Amino acid sequence: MFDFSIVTQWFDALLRETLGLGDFLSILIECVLVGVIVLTAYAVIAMILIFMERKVCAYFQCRLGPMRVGYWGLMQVLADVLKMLIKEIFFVDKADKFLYLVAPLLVIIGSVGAFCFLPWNNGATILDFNVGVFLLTAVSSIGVVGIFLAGWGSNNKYSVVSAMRGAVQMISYEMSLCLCLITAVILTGTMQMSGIVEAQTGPFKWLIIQGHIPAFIAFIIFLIAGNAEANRGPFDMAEAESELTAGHHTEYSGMGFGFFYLAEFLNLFIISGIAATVFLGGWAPLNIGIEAFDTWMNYIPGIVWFMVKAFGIVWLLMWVKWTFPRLRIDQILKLEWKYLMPMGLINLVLMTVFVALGLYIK
Amino acid sequence: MVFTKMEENKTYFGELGHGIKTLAVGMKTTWKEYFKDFFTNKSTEQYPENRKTTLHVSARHRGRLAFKRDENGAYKCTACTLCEKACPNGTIKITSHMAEEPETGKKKKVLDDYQYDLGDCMFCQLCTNACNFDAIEFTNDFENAVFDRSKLVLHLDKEQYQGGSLPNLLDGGAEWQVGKFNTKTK
Amino acid sequence: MEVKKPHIKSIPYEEWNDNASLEKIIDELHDGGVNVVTGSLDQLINWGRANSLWSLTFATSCCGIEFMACGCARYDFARFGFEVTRNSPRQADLIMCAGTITHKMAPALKRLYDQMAEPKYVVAVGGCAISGGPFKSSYHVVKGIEEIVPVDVFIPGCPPRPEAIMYGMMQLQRKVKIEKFFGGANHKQNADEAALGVSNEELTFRNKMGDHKRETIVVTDVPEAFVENLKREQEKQA
Amino acid sequence: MKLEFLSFDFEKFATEMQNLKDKKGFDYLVTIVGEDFGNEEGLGCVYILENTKTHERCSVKMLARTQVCGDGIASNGTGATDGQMMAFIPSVSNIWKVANLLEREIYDFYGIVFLGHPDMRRLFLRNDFVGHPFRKDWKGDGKYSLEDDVEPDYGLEYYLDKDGNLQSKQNRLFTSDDYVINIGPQHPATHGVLRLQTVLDGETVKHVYPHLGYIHRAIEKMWENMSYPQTLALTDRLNYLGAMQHRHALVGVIEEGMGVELTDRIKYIRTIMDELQRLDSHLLYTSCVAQDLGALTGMLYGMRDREHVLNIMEETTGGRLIQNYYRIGGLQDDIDPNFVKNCKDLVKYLRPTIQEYMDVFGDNVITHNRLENCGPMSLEDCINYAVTGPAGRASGWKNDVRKNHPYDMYGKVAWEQCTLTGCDSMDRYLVHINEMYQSLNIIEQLIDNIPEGDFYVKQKPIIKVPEGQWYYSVEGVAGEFGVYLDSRGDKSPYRMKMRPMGLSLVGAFDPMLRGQKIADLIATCAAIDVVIPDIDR
Repeated sequence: MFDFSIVTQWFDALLRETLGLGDFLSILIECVLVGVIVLTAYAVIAMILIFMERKVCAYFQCRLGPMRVGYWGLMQVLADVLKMLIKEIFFVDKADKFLYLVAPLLVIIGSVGAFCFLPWNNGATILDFNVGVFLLTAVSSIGVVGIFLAGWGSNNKYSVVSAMRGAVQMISYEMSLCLCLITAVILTGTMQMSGIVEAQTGPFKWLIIQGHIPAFIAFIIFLIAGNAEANRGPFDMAEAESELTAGHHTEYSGMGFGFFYLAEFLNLFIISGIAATVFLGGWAPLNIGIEAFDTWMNYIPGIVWFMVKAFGIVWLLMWVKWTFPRLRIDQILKLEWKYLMPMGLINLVLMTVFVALGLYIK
Repeated sequence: MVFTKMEENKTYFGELGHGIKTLAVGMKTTWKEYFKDFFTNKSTEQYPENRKTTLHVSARHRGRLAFKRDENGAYKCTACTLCEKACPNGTIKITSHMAEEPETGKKKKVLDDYQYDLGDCMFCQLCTNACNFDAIEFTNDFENAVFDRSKLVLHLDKEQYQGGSLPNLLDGGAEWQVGKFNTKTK
Repeated sequence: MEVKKPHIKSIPYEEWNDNASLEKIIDELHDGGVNVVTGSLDQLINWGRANSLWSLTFATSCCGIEFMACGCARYDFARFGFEVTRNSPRQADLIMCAGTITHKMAPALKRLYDQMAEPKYVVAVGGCAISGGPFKSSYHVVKGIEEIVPVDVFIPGCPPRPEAIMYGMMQLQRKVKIEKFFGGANHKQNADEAALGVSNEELTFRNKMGDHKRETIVVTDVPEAFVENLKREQEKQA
Repeated sequence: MKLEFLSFDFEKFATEMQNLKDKKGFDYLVTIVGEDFGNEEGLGCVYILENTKTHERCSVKMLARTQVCGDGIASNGTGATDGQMMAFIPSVSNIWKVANLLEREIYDFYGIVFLGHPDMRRLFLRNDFVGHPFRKDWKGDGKYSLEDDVEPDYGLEYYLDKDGNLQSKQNRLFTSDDYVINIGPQHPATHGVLRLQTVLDGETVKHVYPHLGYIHRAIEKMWENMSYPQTLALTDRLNYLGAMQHRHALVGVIEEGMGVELTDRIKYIRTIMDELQRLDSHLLYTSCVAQDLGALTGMLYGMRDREHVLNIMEETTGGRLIQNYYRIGGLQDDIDPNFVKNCKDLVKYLRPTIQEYMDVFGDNVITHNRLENCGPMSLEDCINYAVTGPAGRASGWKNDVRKNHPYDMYGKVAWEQCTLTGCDSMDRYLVHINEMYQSLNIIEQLIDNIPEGDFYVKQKPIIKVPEGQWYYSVEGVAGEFGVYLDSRGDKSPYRMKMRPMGLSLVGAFDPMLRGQKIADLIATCAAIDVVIPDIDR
């Protein structure tokens, strides 16, 4: 398996030794470079996702989706972004200007922050702490604050209702989300992202296979809770197009709205990415213990594995979104507190028992 | 077949199981639709790509009013103003003058201007019903959008209407079938 | 640099309706030639704008259902990238005014228009929006939304069939494609429009406080020709 | 139905009306028609009632008294009513709940106030509107304002004090700490420009005040200046999904007044067309319920299949929404040569497809949870609020006009009236689904047997209806749609008034939705199937 850290170490050495730069300068350059890469990847993936959503949704609905801008509509999202960039931005009278301004930034910061935790390849994890999973859940919940402030700051009644809904829903579903991750951590024995993937390399080592029943339950709960956390149908309470016009971002135009739009799609990707990392082995290739097959599989780069898994889950979530009607706020909470939470807890105990008794695939 | 509400299934796991089953049925249905006609343009008729090939617009569709003309381009309107009077909202305005016919010497109305405001028209067919001379008809020409309101005011006697931008559609265009869409563009 | 004639896939330029008005707009906008750099940038921006026209869901009557039909499987205007209909006027690029506007609704339409972010366009769909149509003689119907907001494209029909609505949308694309982003106002307001182009708030103020004057907004970087034109106009009016 | 009016003394009016309901069983108030009877009789109302057991109908005519309004408090809108001559009639809104909105409509159009009605505000027009437009002596200047309307936060209640003087008092609409949110007039889920002023407590709805008139086009007033054939042109634009039925009712009342005999062919075709239209409307309805609940894919499936229905109708009528097909004495045109074959194909295609909507949306556990017990209304209330159509049938009220007062071919084909007893939005949805199958049944039975004959019975060039009053109703797509015609023998009607399907449905929102969630409001609004131009006319 190709280790990307070779490249990063080489580059670090290039700066420090060959060019003889000091600690500060070399770290600065590295940070800027990583920052640029992250933001570019963020934007590009968001655009791919938006295009994918429009095409996938169209095909579910017996339509064609974008067709006329570029070949097969490929340039459609580019045109949208271009327009949104130069669309007029204005402030709403009587809005709380500061909160109104900060809200989209918080949303995007929360989502970029969480984005940085994804392990792209062996050795290519941007933030790789020993409390990775823990920190990830903390960072990603900054987004809730953004949504809440946007709703509150806009001085719009729909937005306030939407803010309340968003906060209630996300805080609730964070519980299940964390429980599922902890279930996985019990098996892997580490919270570090790279460590979690490391634990899943090898034949039949993907967590969902390794931990079989409890891991599978955790995976399903994680997807449901993650879908709610990313604010997507059937849990798109905060936006709830047909009820609250555009929910918390009713009063945002131009790029302010663009940030919410991008963050919504990226959150989807982050949820899928985490699910892929924690349960489907991240960049770990599919190994079945037959040498010839495994070697071939190992030739495929880790990033391809990761992307295929992540986008597979994205497609799955889109399928769910474009099939089901939206739930009502009390039903969403009922689902969480009556079904998902207890199940998550029982599942946690189950997993502990399985690990303690060694019932997982070794 | 009569649908009624399902049996109340109130046990914790019964409710759960039933719920998951219906969700699965829903997902199965969308899955089927997703892959149906996957490579043959789904259900979409691609206007404007198909406008000269597979587009079908009912011949009776009312797109605009036009004069019926014979092969020499002559119209039959006698400026009797029956259509003007029948119109519920004053879409048609006819101006005419009396003139002597050179051959017979009889006085007869001569049409000066037949003004028809496409932007006003409600396509109720009262004018065509009222016309005793079979002089006007609705055609299914629908490509009429303009930038300037005044361009919607038409003078039917002054124009030589040949079916607008899509003359091939006047008698309906391509074939169609119930339950199918003309999704091909060629 | 020449102004390129707007091209729309699958319909040749000559077959379009009302090319004359379009060419007139081109002449007015690009009077005095086009700079190569800004011209090309304009083209890029216009390409973006023309292909990303998000409409406000604003349907009052029958035409609204045809607009819905446009978005559905058979016609699918997602092919053009129009399917992103926004419910909030802040995020929309155009109002598809589909249906009758009554006297009671008129302030709401005006307000929605004012709430939209530039650039914004208005399409009048169907007889009612164009001229009051079937309800011209009613005491409670606005005789065409042109009285309230500037209209870019008129789509006649009662209601126009979905193809006709798409045709109208493509007409709008053509209009967007010839606009200027750099140097010049696209909507040159005439006197009537200027009188109408007053916000609701302003109107209310005026009514309550008499003919009070608000500070006018001064635009500084205006091309000289435009200023001279304006002066001449003012002298003429005086 | 030719109307024979009962009449009562002014003083005994309220008790006599109560008697009609309690003793004679006329528990369903079909509509109240306000009318300016001319200089001799002045203003007045016509009440049309139905006994829901025997389906017998009767009508009551009541003339208003006029008096100078006393020294009460300033009224809304028209300025102080003090010192003005006011016409008044005792209210029946406490006998039939549906009268609440109907009486407000009459107040708006004719300026008749109803004694004891708690909330005499304008219903359709702006509060600063001058005068009452349906009075024969009213003249407007066609001006309008772009300013926001000034809305009072109280309703006026008129009463006679002990000296017999007309007085008014204010009833507050909101309390000081109410969180009021406007759903509409521009809102994706109100299906047009309905405005529901909703008082919220968190997510819970405390009160719903409907504000109408955002698409009030004054069709009834326009009719008074139109010849009979011209009046037809406007009906299609009411509920544009029930164009055929609307025109059917209008054509029916005129033909009844004139005594026109139709050929069987016309009757067959009209019945089939009505049912095709019902399919069209119900397909759109099922789609819209799905859309409002956030299941866009479910919506698109319904809309896709609706196109096939539209295709068939368009081949014959030339219109997709606005059909222009019926005219006085028959039809605009004969059916398209392929019509019979197409209809058969459609029936074959649609039967299995309806199951798909149920699979993807109707049977879904989320849908059931969303719609069950959402916007409940009991059978008794349904009759009281005159919630007709599928919404009423979901509460077990057998109110189908096609069965109760059969017209055209409906008495001669075999079909079932679909009723359920759930009283909630889920059953409203299911009734619509079931009715689609019934429509297919009706089409199937008729399509092969369309007799030969004329599609149009020639009429005189100038159509006049003899003097008299008629009421003719058909089963519209969302309830009973009727037209009241008062003819004075002219070539245009003296007064023509519709019974819109949606007005009583909107009036029922408030009792249905108290204590429910905002999301339930959207779901109920979708499931009850209102189309705003039909309400506002």
